[in-house]
Amino acid sequence: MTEHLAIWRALNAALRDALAADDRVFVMGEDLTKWATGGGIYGVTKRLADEFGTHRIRDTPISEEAIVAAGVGAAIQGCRPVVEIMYSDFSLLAMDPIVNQAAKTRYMFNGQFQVPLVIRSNGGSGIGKAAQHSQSLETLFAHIPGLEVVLPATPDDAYGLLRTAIQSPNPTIFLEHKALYNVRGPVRREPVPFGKARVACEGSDLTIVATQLMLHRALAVAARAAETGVYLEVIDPRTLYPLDLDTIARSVAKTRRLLIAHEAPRDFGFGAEIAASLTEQCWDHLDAAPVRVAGARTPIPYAEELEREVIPDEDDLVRAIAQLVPTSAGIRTSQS
Amino acid sequence: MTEHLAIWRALNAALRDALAADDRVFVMGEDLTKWATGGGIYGVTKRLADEFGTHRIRDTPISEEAIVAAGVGAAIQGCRPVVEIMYSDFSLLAMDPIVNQAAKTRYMFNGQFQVPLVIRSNGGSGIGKAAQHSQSLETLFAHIPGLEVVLPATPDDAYGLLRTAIQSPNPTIFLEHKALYNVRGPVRREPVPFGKARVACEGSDLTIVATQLMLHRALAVAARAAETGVYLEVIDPRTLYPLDLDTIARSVAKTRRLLIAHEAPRDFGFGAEIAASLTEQCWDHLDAAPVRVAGARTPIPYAEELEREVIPDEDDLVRAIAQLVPTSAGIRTSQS
Amino acid sequence: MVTDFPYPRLGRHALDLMRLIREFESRLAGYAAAGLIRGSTHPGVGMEAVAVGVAIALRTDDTIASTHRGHAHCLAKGAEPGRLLAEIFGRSDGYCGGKGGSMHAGVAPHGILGTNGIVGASIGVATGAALAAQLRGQDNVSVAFFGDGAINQGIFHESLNLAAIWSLPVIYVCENNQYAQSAALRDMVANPDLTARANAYGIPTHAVDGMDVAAVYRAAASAVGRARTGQGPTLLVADTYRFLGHMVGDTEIYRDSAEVDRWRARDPIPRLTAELVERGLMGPDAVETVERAATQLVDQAEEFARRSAAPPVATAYLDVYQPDVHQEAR
Amino acid sequence: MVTDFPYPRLGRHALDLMRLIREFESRLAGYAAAGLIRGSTHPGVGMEAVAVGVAIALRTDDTIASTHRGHAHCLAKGAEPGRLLAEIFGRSDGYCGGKGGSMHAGVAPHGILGTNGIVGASIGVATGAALAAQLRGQDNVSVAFFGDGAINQGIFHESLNLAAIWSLPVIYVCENNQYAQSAALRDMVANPDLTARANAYGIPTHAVDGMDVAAVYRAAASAVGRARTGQGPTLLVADTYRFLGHMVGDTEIYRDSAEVDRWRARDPIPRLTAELVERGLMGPDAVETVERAATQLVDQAEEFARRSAAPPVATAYLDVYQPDVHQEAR
Ligand SMILES: Cc1ncc(C[n+]2csc(CCOP(=O)(O)OP(=O)(O)O)c2C)c(N)n1
Ligand SMILES: Cc1ncc(C[n+]2csc(CCOP(=O)(O)OP(=O)(O)O)c2C)c(N)n1
Ligand SMILES: [Mg+2]
Ligand SMILES: [Mg+2]
Repeated sequence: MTEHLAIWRALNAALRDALAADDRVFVMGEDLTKWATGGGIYGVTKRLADEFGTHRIRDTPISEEAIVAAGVGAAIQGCRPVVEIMYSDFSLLAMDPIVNQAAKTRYMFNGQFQVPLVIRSNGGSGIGKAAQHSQSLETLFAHIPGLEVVLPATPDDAYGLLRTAIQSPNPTIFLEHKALYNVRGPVRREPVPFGKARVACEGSDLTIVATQLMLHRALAVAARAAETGVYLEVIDPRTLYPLDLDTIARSVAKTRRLLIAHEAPRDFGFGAEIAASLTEQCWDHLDAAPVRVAGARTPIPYAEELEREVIPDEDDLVRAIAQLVPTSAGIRTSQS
Repeated sequence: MTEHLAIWRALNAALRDALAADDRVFVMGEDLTKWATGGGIYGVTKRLADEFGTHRIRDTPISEEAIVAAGVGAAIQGCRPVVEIMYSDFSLLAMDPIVNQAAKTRYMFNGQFQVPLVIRSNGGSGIGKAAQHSQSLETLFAHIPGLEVVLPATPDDAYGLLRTAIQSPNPTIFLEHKALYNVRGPVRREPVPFGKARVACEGSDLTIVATQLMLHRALAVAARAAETGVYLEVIDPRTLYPLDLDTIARSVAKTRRLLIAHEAPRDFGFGAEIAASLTEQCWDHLDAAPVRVAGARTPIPYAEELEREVIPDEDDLVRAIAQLVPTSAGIRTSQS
Repeated sequence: MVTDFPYPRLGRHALDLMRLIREFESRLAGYAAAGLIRGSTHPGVGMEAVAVGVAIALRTDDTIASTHRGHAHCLAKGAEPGRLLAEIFGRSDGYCGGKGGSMHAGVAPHGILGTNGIVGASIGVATGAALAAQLRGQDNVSVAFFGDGAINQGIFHESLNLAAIWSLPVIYVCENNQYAQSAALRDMVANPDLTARANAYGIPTHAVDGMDVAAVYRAAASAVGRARTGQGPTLLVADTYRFLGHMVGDTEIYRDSAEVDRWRARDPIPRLTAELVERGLMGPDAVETVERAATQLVDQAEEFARRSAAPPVATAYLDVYQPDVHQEAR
Repeated sequence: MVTDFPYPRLGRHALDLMRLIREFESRLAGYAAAGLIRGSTHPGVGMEAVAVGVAIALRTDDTIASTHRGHAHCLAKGAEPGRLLAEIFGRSDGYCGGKGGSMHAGVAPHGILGTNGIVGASIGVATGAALAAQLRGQDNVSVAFFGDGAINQGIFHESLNLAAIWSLPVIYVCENNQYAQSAALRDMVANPDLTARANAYGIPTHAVDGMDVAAVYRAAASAVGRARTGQGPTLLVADTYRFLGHMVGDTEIYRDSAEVDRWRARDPIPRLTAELVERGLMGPDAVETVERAATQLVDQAEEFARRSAAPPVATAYLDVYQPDVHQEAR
């Protein structure tokens, strides 16, 4: 029987299984062993220190740059470090080791060294953490040659992608979503390959590419749309790099319309890459320009009313869908 | 009579004029006053210390994060700091003050504080500086709400945009191109507004949006194309944010075809935003999908042959143009 | 070094401020439970003497840059409890119109350059504010508050060096409350004498009892005097303790209650009260007056904050840039 | 502390290495002028004793992380001059196939984790390498080379603290050559005694004469001994000087030639030579042998590097990821 786990627990299981399977794996970060959750700010490292010791589950000082840099050095020397950055906003303090060191080491030294480093963190808004704890920075990392970028949205993917990340010989940025840690679902405990999108919902009228919180919103809208005879195909790319454009292109060849939804600001966000690439690949199949529904060009505000305003909600998706699929006018908005 | 200056000298003039005009302006960075150029790694601060003193032209320790953070604090308190980061790659060490502080301060505090900070640096490849001194990181900054991003390509724009940047009440990332410092041209000594693209060459057959080194390459190709009766319209957006989509859209309405050229890696690069936005705005005008010609997904390698390979050259542009404009097959490649 | 605390002039003021902060901070867990506060809230109960001892050594045009645990700094520096609480509630009358919240509250007219969600960031911003004062020839000084956790950030190191070589008018105030979230200082540094770090940069430093507002004031006033007269930066390390968890919801599994009790016995508020009574500057009955005044002030603040409207959604798009025209440019 | 330098066993080896480095580095300006080198090249002439004194205290499986001025470290740690020069020339036989160049040269089999273009980055990488050794239960040690400029980077501070609390087997070697590009150390720190920084972290430290290879070796061997036996990190501050400009093309307007001459008088090569001759470990005539050997080695290296082909352009796309399939995935 397949287990049902919350995302945080699926991640915890993935870490435990990886630690047990490979003694080169270790975990370090702030507040991993003695914090109120029993393990890290959202509990992901819970009880791991009991099992594997504080040698392999290491509490660090607040020194993001040095922690990631130490991860780079340890990875080069044969370890498989998993670094937890408490909020992905703080990864901005570690951009030199991430971008100038981890991402480039294999290349600069012509393959002599590899950097099998995983940086786990969380992005996303929705729970009032305000401007410096709510950013969705995945596009920054996806733009950097040498990095892999993972955005898990379900417990099964959280488990499977984290196992793959830890096995990967490349530096991987693994960004959880802070508002999804308690989402529950089945977990097969199998690695999930990078670069393979998941068709989360099949449909024929419109392709929606969405990640994390937006995926869940798109699926909710798709369910309501189906009641009105409008069938949305919802695709979760799961990894931004490598990016599975083929699955999206196949879908667009069928639906002839593309909508991309993400939480990061729309401007220069990863939706632009998907829109531009698909427009190139599927020019003859598209009946309309791809549309992006994404965050506003603002920092994330604190007040609930404001935070809700700047992040796309289901109604924003419904409106964008109506623009692309005229027959979809009947989809209920979330209020109705 | 209009002066003719090299870009580095135009920037030097802009700093001098800004320092003379406003005593809140000061400049800080590494090796600004005693380096071999007489001013900064590429000479931009030459002789300014003689005129304005080392109080206002300040040599700093190698502490990128603190220098930028100090710029933020000084800007909040009424100064107009111009911080030089020797290579834009090193701005990765200052991403917290840039992204978490400078970009968000006005917003988080609801307009109580402003951050009229300019960060001057240089990006781009072409002179063998290798992976950690050659990145084109502009897309990272353009994605961050609160930042303005400037990419000057000519002496007149270098002067005029830098004056505007220093007058701007917003934090501005001002990225020069290290291979263009010696490009000479007329300088009017007038501020150049942000958010107004420059049509560098008029044409009717294809719109090319290009920045910095790629602009110069596009203009060279456009000149050769004109000999064969193919007229390329070349547009320099000059600022990535604010981005003047209207000028590009007007051009596309005329040419019906769009090519975007930049040096940063294509994947998740700013060309995707321009392609996606223009596709949305100009769907009915476009005869073909917008095409991007941009850097490979690699760090910048050191060896000349390799560095040349990963950055688009004129021939890459000619090939992409041929794909979009069948009548352009006759444009000479650079070898011919 | 300022030799004594001016009890007659500042004693009662300090006590009132500490009591106000204590009352304000003690209520936050309740507000959070009632759904009035979102995100993370970090109360400073127990640490009042540091905020107050420093703030009363400052002028209004002196600036402070504060931390995630910054309400005390704001109140001590003159923020109105009502508007501060409205900000923490995310309301339109908050100092930042609800955009900032607890971790991003700033008050320009009082020189409060903001609480900050990035551990260590206050240090860099304050250094820059000091640079501005120096460059503009003004004699105002700048204070950076930060915790014992923040001292391991690179920005601490870089900023103190910068301030040292440029003789900037800045006072670095390390609130050493022994913990950074769940991390005990003793586990996170090999040399627990944090003043040794100042020596590395050639910066004068003082260790001070952070549970004694008079001691904090003396050290701060002396550092402010140096800064104001062009003698450069100082690092103060104030030993203190937070009586509550790291943030609302913390179960404090990383420390035992005996330790908390030991520190609670050093509560700075009864200590100052006793001192004032002993010196005849306050009658024993005034103790209750002080408490009542604090309760009343926070009652009023709460009422103000509760009544304040939610911010209009349109404000979400304002003040990203000035002028707001860039929004239109796209 | 190792009490003396084992002249009989290591003296001549040290001299040969220093001479080789001197010859290698002295030619770079000429190669650059001839168009054989692109970008920036930072020769370490004058600083040979630091690289060599440290490297000969290490085993092959000990690692070093180096800087922009790293050829000397590489050669001392065992890199072949020919392959290193080929890398600096951007040729296919270079250690990195021409992708790295002078600032990104690494040699895995010799534990050379690379020169680095980011000032300070070597410190963080070396700390991580030491962590790996500790975690994997291996007794190899890790060395970070860095300059007096790098000590003002946040990574210095964060890394030394981390190494201190975790007792990592790492030796931090500050090559204090008095300048960071055009910036004199005296202008960039208020406390010029850089060993004071180690005290801040509770790390043992030694100031050492970086123009005396024996002194460097003694300090390094002692630090290596501590690291190898689980006693944790050490900071060595080696006073030295670069006889040439910061990089090829530097006109050195920030210092006067009298100062350069004073330091040239302390050249580590004649010093060691004299010592060896005095101790009867080398005849006076051997001086020329040593020089000739170095010249010959670098002649051969040059020939090798000049003959090496340009890298095939297809290699530009390789080793971004492993396997290279991700390139296809897009
Ligand atoms: C850069 C960064 N890293 C981590 C955090 C998460 N965090 C918030 S407060 C805190 C502890 C700070 O400790 P200290 O500086 O001692 O201040 P205290 O909470 O004790 O007042 C941590 C780890 C953060 N906000 N910013
Ligand atoms: C982060 C960063 N900032 C600035 C530079 C530019 N830069 C290269 S070497 C150098 C001076 C370094 O001085 P030091 O650490 O003393 O080493 P030295 O050159 O004296 O050997 C500078 C400023 C850089 N490469 N990286
Ligand atoms: Mg603390
Ligand atoms: Mg130096």
